[in-house]
Amino acid sequence: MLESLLFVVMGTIMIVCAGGVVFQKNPIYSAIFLIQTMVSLAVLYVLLHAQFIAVVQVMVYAGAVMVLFVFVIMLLNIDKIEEEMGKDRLVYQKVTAIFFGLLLFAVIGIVTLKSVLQGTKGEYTPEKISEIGNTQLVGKLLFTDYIFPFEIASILLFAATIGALILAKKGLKE
Amino acid sequence: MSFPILTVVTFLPIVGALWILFIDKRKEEKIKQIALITAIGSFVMSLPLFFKFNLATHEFQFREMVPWIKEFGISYHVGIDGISLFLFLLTSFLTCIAILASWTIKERVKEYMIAMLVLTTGMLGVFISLDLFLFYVFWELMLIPMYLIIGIWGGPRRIYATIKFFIYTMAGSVLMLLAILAIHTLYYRETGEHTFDLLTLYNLDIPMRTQFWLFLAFFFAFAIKVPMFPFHTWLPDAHVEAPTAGSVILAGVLLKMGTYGFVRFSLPFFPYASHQFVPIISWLAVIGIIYGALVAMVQEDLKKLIAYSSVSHLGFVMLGIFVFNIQGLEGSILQMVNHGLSTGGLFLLVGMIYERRHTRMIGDFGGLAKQIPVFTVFFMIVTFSSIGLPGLNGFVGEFLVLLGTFKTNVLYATLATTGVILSACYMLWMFQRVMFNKLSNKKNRDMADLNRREWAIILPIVMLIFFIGIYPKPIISRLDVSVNHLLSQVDAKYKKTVNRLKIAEEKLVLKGDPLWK
Amino acid sequence: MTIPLTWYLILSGSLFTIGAVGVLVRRNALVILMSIELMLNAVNLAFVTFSRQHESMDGQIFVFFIMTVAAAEAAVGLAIVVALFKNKSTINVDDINIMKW
Amino acid sequence: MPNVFGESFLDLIGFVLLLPLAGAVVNGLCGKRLNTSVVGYIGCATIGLAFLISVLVFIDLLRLSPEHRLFEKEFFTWIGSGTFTAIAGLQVDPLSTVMILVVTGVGFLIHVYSIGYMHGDEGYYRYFTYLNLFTFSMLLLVLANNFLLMFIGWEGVGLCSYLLIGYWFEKKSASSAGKKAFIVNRVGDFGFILAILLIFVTFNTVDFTEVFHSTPEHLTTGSVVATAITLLLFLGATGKSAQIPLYTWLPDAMEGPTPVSALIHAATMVTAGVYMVVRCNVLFVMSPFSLTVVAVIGGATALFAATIGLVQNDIKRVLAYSTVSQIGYMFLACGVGGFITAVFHLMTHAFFKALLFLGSGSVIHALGGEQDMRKMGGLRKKLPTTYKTFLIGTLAIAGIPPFAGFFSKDEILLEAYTKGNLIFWGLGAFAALLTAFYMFRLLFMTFHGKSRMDKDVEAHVHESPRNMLIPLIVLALLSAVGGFLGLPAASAINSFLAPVVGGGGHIGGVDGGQAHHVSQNLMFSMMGLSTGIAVVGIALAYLMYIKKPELPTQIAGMFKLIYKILLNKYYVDEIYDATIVNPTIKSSFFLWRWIDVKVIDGFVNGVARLVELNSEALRLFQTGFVRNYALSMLFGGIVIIICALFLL
Amino acid sequence: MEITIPPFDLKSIAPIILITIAGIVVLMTDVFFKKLPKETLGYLSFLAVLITGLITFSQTGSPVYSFSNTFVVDNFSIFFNYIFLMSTAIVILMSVNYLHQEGVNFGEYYTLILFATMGMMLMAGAADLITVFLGLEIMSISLYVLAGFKRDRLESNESALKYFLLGAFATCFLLYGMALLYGATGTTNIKEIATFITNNHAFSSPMIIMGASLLIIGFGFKMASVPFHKWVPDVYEGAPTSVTAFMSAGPKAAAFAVFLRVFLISLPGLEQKWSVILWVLAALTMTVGNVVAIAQTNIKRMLAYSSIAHAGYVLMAIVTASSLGTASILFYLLVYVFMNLGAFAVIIILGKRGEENLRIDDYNGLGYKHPIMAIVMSIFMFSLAGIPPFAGFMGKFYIFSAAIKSGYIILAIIGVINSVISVYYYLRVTVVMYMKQPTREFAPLSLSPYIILALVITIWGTIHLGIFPSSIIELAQKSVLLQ
Repeated sequence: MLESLLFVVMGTIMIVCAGGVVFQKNPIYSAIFLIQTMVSLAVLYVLLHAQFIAVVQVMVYAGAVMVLFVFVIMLLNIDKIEEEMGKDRLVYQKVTAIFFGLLLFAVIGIVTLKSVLQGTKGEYTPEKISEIGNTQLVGKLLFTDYIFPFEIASILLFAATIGALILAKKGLKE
Repeated sequence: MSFPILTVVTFLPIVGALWILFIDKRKEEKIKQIALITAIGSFVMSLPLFFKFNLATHEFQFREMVPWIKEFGISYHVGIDGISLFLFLLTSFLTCIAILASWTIKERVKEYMIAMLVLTTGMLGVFISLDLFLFYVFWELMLIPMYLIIGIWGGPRRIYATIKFFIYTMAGSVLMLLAILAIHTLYYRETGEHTFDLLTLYNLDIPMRTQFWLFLAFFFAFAIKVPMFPFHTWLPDAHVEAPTAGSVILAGVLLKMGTYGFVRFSLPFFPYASHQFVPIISWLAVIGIIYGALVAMVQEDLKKLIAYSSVSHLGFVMLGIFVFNIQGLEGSILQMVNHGLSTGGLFLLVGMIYERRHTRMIGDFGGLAKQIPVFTVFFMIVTFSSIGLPGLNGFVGEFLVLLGTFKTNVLYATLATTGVILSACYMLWMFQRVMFNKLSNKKNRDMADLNRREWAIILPIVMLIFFIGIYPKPIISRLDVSVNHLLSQVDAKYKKTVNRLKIAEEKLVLKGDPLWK
Repeated sequence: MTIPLTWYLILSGSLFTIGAVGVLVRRNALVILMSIELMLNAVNLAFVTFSRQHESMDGQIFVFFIMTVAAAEAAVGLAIVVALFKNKSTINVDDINIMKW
Repeated sequence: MPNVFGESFLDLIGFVLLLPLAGAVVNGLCGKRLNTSVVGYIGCATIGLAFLISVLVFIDLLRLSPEHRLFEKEFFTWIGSGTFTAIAGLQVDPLSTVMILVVTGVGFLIHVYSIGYMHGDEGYYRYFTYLNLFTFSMLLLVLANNFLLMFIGWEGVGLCSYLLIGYWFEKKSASSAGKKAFIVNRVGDFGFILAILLIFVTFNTVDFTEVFHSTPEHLTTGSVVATAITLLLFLGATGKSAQIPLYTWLPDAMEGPTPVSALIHAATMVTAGVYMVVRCNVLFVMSPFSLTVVAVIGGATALFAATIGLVQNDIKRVLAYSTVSQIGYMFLACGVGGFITAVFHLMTHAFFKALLFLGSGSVIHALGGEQDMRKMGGLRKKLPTTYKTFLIGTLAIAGIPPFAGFFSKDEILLEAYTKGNLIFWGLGAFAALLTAFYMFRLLFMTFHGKSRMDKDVEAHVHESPRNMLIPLIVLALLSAVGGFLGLPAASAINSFLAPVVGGGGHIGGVDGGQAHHVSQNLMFSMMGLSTGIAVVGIALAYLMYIKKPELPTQIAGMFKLIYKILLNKYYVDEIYDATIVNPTIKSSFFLWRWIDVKVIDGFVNGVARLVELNSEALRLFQTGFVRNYALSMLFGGIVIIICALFLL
Repeated sequence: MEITIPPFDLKSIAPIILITIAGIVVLMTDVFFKKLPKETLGYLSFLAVLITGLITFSQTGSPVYSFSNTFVVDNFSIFFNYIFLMSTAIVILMSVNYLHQEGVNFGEYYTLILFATMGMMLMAGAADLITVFLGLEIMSISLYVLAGFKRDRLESNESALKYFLLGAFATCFLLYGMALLYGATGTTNIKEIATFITNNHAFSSPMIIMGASLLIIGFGFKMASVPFHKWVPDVYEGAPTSVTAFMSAGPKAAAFAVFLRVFLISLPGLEQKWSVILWVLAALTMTVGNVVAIAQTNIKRMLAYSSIAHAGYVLMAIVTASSLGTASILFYLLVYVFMNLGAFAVIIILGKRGEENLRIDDYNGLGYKHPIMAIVMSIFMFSLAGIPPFAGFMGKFYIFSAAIKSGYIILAIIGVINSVISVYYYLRVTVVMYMKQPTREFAPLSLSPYIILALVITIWGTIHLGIFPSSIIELAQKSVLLQ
């Protein structure tokens, strides 16, 4: 019951905040809303027995990544963008976008509702997970089955770092 | 294996082109000489084909076969029979002439000669290919140098003309490519063997509905090339803009590739469809004959006039091909050669006066006969050859075509024969306006008569014009067996299809696109 | 009473849609970036839900990687925005259309 | 059959052809560098030799029995394709022998004449080249043993005619006339080619002997095929022989040098059509309808041309129309079945018409190129030899006995009466009247009366040189006595030609009693009648041009319209221009400017333009706005999803 | 809980390791040996690519799955690795010139190129959706940065931003699709997805269908298929030319590789459905690409549209879903590397700092001034247009033959008509080079041994594969996915 309540509350907050991200004029507010969305999402992860992910969500996502966002917003000193106030040059963009958005949502909804979720049941029942511990399990998998992607991810981050540096660093001279 | 004469003849020009590539472009004289030597070498090498040709067999002769792309069953398979022999010889012959006629090219001689030689290889290859893929490669290969020749050394509207030429031709030939692939696929489904080999694929019996579509695809490719009415509009533009040698090659050889294609591919592969298409093609041919002649009559530009006359002449060729009898077909093939000589000759002659006067407008001339009598004589001979005067080459082919046509359809023959009147009209009218009357235009007064090089260009053509007109037997006798074989092959396959029609089995129809399902 | 997993999916779908619409309607490059983060989060939710459904950890592992990538993308994306801002002093995506047609 | 040289002269027949050709080649290639007299000698000598050989051939042929008078010599297969073969072979039989004799004989005389006539012309060698080439072609035409080879000659003479008419090509009228001649001839050739095709399809051969021998097997009398073949052949003949409706080129052809008119447009080439019809008489008799057509056309042309001839003032034009008219006679003869008569008239006509032309040439030569008879007159004294020979010619053509024309023309009228009907006879007789009239009108206007010449012209009038006069004299002789060949009593030509003319068509009643018999009475009364007609004509001419020179103007004034129509040749050229030539050219322009450039090419370019327009339009979708791109991605994605989920 | 770390099959990932190390080494060299001329970095990278190529060659054989079935080395991936390495090698050779010329000669460039290559190799060898995703992202992120590499140029910024935003947007769809696939099947392993679908006959499961459709969006974006192509012209135009060249060859091939693997292996039962969708996409892609290319005046933009069109041809081969079609794709992509990179190399040679001469009119009269460049460019243009005897023709021939053999005749007809349309704009380049008079002074060519080598390689490939394609075709046929 508590679970349901939590789902409903958090879900509502999440959707509202997501809407806030999109429809808030000020980017800094958008960022704040985004953080709130992510935090709510973390709660849902917990509800879904994915504690590790929930923690990472809060720490990395809502924390690190969003700090980066806010930092850039501050850096660029654009708390309010005038252009957003001005008239949209793409006249039908908004209407069409919302129409297609609804259509997309409808399709997703239909698919989700029509689908009978079957699929091969894995070995990791909630019981087993709680027995081992979610975090341990993730760690184990990352270092066994997913060791390769895991290592690759490091290169990805490396590449991103180099990229971000080269693009944003000041005064690069040949 | 004996001496690969066909390969040597075909690729000698490319070797010459490579040679020229490494020569300083300022040594124009040397470049021209090398090009000429290569072309003549190629022609001389091709002469044994004529003399050693075995008259008794319908098999392809001087065959060479080397696997090329094994994965698709593509091989370098070349050979000639009576049908291709003369087109091959004509090509190597006209190349020499064309190169000699290009002596007056002033700019970018090196590139020009390279293009010319590559073009030659492409054209020669088309006529000897016994592999559909190889054929297609040569067919397209020759587009590039021709495109450059028209586009770089051509007249004021050369870009328009050359792009039109290229794209129009290409549009037709890509459909042919698909049809070739379809034939390949059908054979593969039938036998499980990958091959593009012409002789093997001849055995294929294509279901009639498929024949229809495939024939249509080939038809577009060839009809555009020929060009048949109403696909002819690229021709006047290309001819007018092309330099002299370009026009000569274009009229002399390139157009023949279309008609040759009909003979070599459309007939034996799709006998049933060919028969079905006879009315359409014949009507188009007849319209072409008359229409081309009428439009030629009122042209003001000499080259355009000749271009439209080509439409008319090629109409005869097309008519002869689709009558399915020996006279028609032999006449057509002969007419291909004849047209190459006479129209080629006309373009050369027009080129000569163009070089002197830098105009091709009929109105700018008049009374030239007085000023340049030798030229006039040659011009007259070639003109009459084009008109089809008996005793000159044009008549033999034209008559055989008419004879063949008459045997199957009197109406077509009668209509086509009106071309005889019309050709005299436009040619003689042109001749009168250019050569006769008073020498009124002062600029024409200091025109020089033919020089030695021009003699060398035109004399061989005129000699051949007479030779074929008077003694065409060496040619016809070499055609005989091949043409007979082709016709019997077509006939047998046609009957087979007709018989099967009654049983109505269509096991080989191509699977449709999913959109159809 | 446990919540049917379908609800989570619907939630994920709506989040995804909101993100997608955000990308389409906003002109601020940063907000577009955030909308993309929204979409990624929606995907994450779906993965976790399915992971729960199938009682397998693969989904969660996937989410882990998505987060990694999201971080990397955010870094690069912000760097690009900064680089652009340096040159043009705007991050309005409608203003950056030198290249068109 | 061996002769004194150990073999038959018939084998030499090839040389008859080769000699003129050799002359043409030599003159053509080296004539420019040769002395003019050498050129002339080469030209004449080759023809002369050819004539000698022809005579020998003729003699050899005579020594054969009539049934065996057919000698064929085959050189090589010219065209052989499938069952079709055309052999380069010659055929010597009585008909061709008569023809080669006429061609080489008259040709030789005209060559000789030309030496004088063309003296000093800058294209001298060119002239002789053409003339020799013509002789070659004409000989080929008559000697060929099959239709196709004959067609070479047929076109060859057309070509030479074209070249010679346009000999003075700097004159626009000359070059146009040449072109017109060739093109009109081509219209006829259209029929000829089709006829050959039809013959091959019917008989499976184009060889004369084989065709004619197998005619009964392949054709039934009056069948459509027979009619078609013969009518098509006749179409060819009308072109070459200048009959209605294709006669218009011949008067124009007078632009050529006068000896050319004599040789080509009077004596030889224009009669090729007659020769061809006679050659194919076996076919023609299979189709009564065609014969009727031939006769009607022939008769109509004879009369029609004669009426035009009445009022023309150009001396050569009068002769030209008279030629058209006379050939009409020949066809009339053919049409009623008198093939031999036709040949007979052909031969006599060759003599006297060549004579007349050469005579007129002599006059023109003397007057420095003047051809208008209104500027002549009274030349009798100044050109005595010319006058005398001309008079003989005129008498011959008018049909005054015992000159050649009388016999042949009389035969024709007789045939027309006995085998045809009264209408044909009437046509012929009336035409004969007119002929006599206008020929004497010509004679009177030129040689009699007062001189109407310009002064300076008159001062230079002189009799022609000897090499021009000798041919005139020879021809005059022939015109005078040539007719006796056909004298019914000893009809040499009749019996000589009989084997060629298989079924019917013998002259008069002396054809071995096979054909219908014509009574002596009828014959002689006809002779008298035709002579009378001729005399009436002459008398009229005398009345109008000697006695009362003002009369013609008065009459012309009375019948203004008719006179005008006649003077303008019934406006036939104008009608042709308006109905055929101009519409063709106009429609050609239409085809080019509208159909070709606008419609067909417009379509081609339109496709290209369409693609370009699409390109310009489609690129606008590439707005440059990121959000827009994203939207189109979303749109595409949703469409794909919906299609995948619900539609497929 | 014990964690036993499974044995590492280093041999199978040796090329990836090598190229990663090379990337890092280049970066380090740049940092620690400032004195070294920058060409050395290019040289090093080129060497690394060569060695990687050799190692890749040694891997040929039967498929090896490693790392708990997340990665596979089979002939298919090896062939694609050749394509990537070839394109990378050529691009590196081109870049040495270009970077110097444009004044953005940073060592990071090579590192990113090498990393991107690594990402592509990962994609080609991915046996798990996670690997697919990671490979794609490594590649993409490197490319985003590379596109914006000329930081001070607005075009470059714009290009990077557009690429990035749209790329990330597409990635979201891709991920959502993967999520749905995972949701429907319970696994992210490509082979297991296939097994599941076959065993449960889940062909019409809406979730799978939608997942697959979303994957089409994601991959379609990378392949530049209509309607996900719109980034291509803008990004290609704005990105540094060498990067544009790089993007047009390798990443596209990688997208096709992964698309083929995912769709042919894991979703074969849905062939019916997605072949229709792809049919339409292929037709649209070809047509839009070719038609719009006609109106272009910027050569890079024109080549961008041309690359869209070429994606259409490849899609046509995908539609056939046959091994023949797959082989033809392999061959075609390799050919495309040669001819397209060759064209870009010429563009680079003809440019100079600040004046890249990208309008087609800038090539007016090139044939008079620099005949060899003009000939070379013409060869590439003819090859792209698919005219024999150049490799482009062979490639198209192969694809069309696959289409015909599978019975997609209408598609093939659309294809050939398109290739006729394409002739028009390819020819225009030769037209201006040869048939127009020069309208400007040509700067001296910026030639260096590196770029000459690049040209030689591309020319050789374009001609050799056109005339003697047999060995490569054989290789391609052997490299077709078998399971």
